[in-house]
Amino acid sequence: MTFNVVVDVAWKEEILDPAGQSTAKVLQQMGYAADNLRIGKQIRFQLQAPDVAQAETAAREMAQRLLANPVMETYAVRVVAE
Amino acid sequence: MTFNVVVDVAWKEEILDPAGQSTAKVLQQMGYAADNLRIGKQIRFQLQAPDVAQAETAAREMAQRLLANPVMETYAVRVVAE
Amino acid sequence: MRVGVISFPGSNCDQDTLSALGALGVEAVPLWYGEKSLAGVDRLVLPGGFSYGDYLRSGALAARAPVMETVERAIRDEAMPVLGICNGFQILCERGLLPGALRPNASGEFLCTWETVRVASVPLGFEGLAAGDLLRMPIAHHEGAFSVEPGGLAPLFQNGQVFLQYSDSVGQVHALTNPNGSVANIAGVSQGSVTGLMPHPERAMADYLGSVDGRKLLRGWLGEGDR
Amino acid sequence: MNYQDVGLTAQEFAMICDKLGRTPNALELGLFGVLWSEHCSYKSSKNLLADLPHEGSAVVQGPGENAGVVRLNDAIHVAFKVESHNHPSYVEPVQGAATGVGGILRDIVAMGARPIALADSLRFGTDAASQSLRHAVVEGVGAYGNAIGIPTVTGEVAYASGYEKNPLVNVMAVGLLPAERPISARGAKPGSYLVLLGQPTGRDGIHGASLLASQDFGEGTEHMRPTVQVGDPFMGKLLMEATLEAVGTGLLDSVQDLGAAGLTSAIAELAYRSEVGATVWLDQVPCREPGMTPYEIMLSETQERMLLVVRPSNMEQIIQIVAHWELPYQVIGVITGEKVLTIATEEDPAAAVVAPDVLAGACPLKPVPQDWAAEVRKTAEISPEFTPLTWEREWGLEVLGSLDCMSRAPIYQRYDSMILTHTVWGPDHSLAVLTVKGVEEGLAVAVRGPGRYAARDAYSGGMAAVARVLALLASQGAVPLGLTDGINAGNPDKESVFRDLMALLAGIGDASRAFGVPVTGGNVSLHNETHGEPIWPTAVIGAVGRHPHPLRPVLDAPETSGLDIVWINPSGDAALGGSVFESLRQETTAYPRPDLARLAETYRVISSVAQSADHLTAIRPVEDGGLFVALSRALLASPPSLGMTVELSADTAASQLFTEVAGQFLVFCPPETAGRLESAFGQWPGAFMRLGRVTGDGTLTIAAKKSVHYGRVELERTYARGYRG
Ligand SMILES: Nc1ncnc2c1ncn2[C@@H]1O[C@H](COP(=O)(O)OP(=O)(O)O)[C@@H](O)[C@H]1O
Ligand SMILES: [Mg+2]
Repeated sequence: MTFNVVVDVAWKEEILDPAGQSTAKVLQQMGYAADNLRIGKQIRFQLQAPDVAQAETAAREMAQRLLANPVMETYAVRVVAE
Repeated sequence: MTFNVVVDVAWKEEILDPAGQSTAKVLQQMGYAADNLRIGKQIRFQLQAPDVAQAETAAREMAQRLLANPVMETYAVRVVAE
Repeated sequence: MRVGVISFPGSNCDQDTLSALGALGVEAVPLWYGEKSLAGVDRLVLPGGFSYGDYLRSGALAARAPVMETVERAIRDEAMPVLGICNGFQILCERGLLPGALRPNASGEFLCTWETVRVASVPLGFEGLAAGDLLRMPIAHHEGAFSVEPGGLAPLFQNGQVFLQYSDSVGQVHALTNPNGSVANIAGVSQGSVTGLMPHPERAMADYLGSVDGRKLLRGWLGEGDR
Repeated sequence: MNYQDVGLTAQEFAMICDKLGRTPNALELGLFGVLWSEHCSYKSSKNLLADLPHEGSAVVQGPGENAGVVRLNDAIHVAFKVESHNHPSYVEPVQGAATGVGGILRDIVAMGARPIALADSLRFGTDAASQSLRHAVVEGVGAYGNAIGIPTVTGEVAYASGYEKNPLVNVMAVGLLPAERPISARGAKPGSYLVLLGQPTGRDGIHGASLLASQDFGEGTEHMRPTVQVGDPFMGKLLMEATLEAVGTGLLDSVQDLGAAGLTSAIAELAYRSEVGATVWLDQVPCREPGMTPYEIMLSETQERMLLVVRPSNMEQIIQIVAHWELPYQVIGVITGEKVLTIATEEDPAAAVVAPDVLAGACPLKPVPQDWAAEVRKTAEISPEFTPLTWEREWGLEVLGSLDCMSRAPIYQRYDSMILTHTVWGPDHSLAVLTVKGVEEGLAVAVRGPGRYAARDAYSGGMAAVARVLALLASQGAVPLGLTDGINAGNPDKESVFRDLMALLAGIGDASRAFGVPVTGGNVSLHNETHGEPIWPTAVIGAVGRHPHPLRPVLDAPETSGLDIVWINPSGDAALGGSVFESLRQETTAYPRPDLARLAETYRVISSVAQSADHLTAIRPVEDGGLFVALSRALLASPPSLGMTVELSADTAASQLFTEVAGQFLVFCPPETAGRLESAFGQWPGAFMRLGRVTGDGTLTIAAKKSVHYGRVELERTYARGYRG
């Protein structure tokens, strides 16, 4: 079975996000007020697995082992059958 | 009222995503099969607005005007009251 | 002495590093990341550059390459001295062979400037360097802000793992001399036989380049002192 | 599809039918559309470019190849060229600028040369949006150059409202190759394979060359925005290494990069230059997207691709190299003896059949008016001269802190300028000085493109651009080896624009002839217009010179007090036309036309002084902002204790401080050198002036009736952050 996986990777709260800051500043200059703006990554891919549980396990492992760096990032994984 | 906004920004399908390609290749070497891996952005912020409709309009505008570059990216906006 | 310099796809300071080591009179051996063995080298350098384009996160993809298993084993079993410069530092952190992580510079931009760094603690095996020494070397990176998990900083200092800190020209370490937002101005750390630093010693090897302090650092790492 | 859809004129279409002896099919029409576009055929500029001097004792390869090549010494040659990526950088500044860098680097690699340096020349508007655009463009230049590991060693930037919707992103690349290496873009032999390396082909940039870069930009072009090309410096690095290693084996017939118009241009030009034909098996081209049509495959401008021409017997060795660098590759065709280019697909083995010399060599060129040569050299209308009668202390700070003069550190610190460890002088100087490993001679690299000087008198501006860049080389005593010119202008179908184009090129030609320096290549970018408003005609001139002692560049700021401060101004004139000072006050007037013979003589003297310079003498060309900015920057680059005191005549002080007439130098030197300069320049009234002395008081003092002081900190702050009033 094919599963669609979405891994959202975000900076931990205490980590400075300069890209987020400068984006917020530009938005402000444009007349919008965006507070606590943070820019994370969204990684999407497809995965073959026998069932959703195994797909989730694999996706979680990938996030844990590569897609996020636990020192500075957190992640959330969503798996949906195609 | 305060709203939490999440803007997912993704490369348009036809746009090359070298970062996604290289990441997929390494996942493969690690023994995972991830197809069509694409790395997009996830932008989160807070917004003050009188109601959800106005929050959405503002968020959509921000996405359109700054957060995504329409020549190469698409976006999706979600707004949730805090 | 044979020193191996491991090139990953996208490494681009490998040639400069090989030349620098060669200029110090050691046998510098280029190693391609795909090779199975470490060719009997005594020491290893992970040079700077953009391994795998710095995609996903700097150093993240190279850190998962099979050769890093071999490196890890050499460190564990033989206490192989390993020096990571810039991208090499990022790879070592990503692999967990050094503490902490390197996040984007506070400016959000790539930064190439000359900096003075102060030796905080001399890592294991270094000769001819002393705490308080000042070295002038260039930095050139986009993700060079050293960071640690909450509570992780004090142990680094206590264990003498903080190698270099960005300072002013007289060795004062303060916010104004922090080019990239590193916690505690940290520019380099060590753990056992592994050392990493963001500045480029291989670019500070001659007066006409602006400084010869890179010689001092590399000689120190080679255990030779600065003759 | 008809001919208008691919940007051809009725006459061009008729000519194609005539040459083919039939009506082209849709695919063929598409091929003609791109190759006969302004961008690929140079139809509006080729006849003008022909007038530039191409010959010189150092020239190995003049225009007509992927890059020019000049001789550094008997062992080492230098390939260099400037390229523009203006339109793409407006549409998507980060990727546009990045792919511009990638593109010019592949041109250098296609010459079999290893790139060693980049230089960028940027133009932006003055409004806030333009400043964000600049931020993104700089991001893009850095993103590619930094990642692929080629230092950006020098560059320039200027601002004017005319560039608001037409920013200019010109990048020059310099590479080295062994003298014995043959020029590689010709030499394809029948029977050899076409091997396509690198990124699989996607729908990127289709029509980028033919339409977008060859038509004016406006609302109407919205629909034909091509898919944005994304640069992949990572693959670019692998491609560069693999190609250079393959070239190094001597086993390749030929190499051609894929740039504008992708496979179409690469194969047609390769076959045309090598005087052969080719058959392309289009189904073999690896594609990134399903269902791509032959038309799309042939026109795609996907980046990071290179075409190698390999004898069957050499394939194995070449493939080994390519495999080591983990690059995708595919044999996509074969060179044929008959001079016909055949595009074959499974369905149609003759999907397109055209002769390379028709496709790549027969586009009708815009005729040049008979009398153009004299016409464009006619003196420009004299605008009323602008001469202030007093001068105010604030004026100096205003000019120093203007967008055009202030520090470029915020830009160049975002570029790796030191990688490869040969940058002796990087972007904190006005030109770059590079060592070349293993030999004594080094390189001086400079780039200049003063658009303001061409705004009212393009002929004068063209001359000034050449004069500017060569002044930098002279200040180092470097021997100019060759020039590359990046021409940027509006829509050439407009008479006024075309006239400016002719004048600009005439100016460049006259100046390069006067200085005896050939132009070995370049680039032309036209249609830089939005809503009918063209940019200033802008000639970006890049120069490489042979530096006699690169490990010891001639100083550009004094290091000891007591030195004389000498101002060389060969024209003796202090007109303000075209200057930054003037532009801050009123609309720019015409730039004074330089006396080229006098300038050439001046540069000879300065160069010889530089070559024999003691370790005290410092030489600095006077550039934007005039003498005041040159003095301030020299002060800021000298040890903190040093100061300068200069004396000017009270009634002409402002003109003297801010004039930007060509050929000025500021020299800090011991009395003997000053004497030598005096005797060399004494013959021309006002050309030599001993202005004052380097002091030990840390301030810049200008005495003209009243004495005015500028503190170091004040100058530093203004230079770094801009004038705050
Ligand atoms: N302004 C110019 N001055 C001199 N030569 C030029 C100029 N513009 C283009 N050329 C020459 O015309 C040839 C074709 O240029 P171009 O199509 O830009 O090459 P490429 O496709 O390899 O980038 C090159 O040899 C180039 O040097
Ligand atoms: Mg080319």
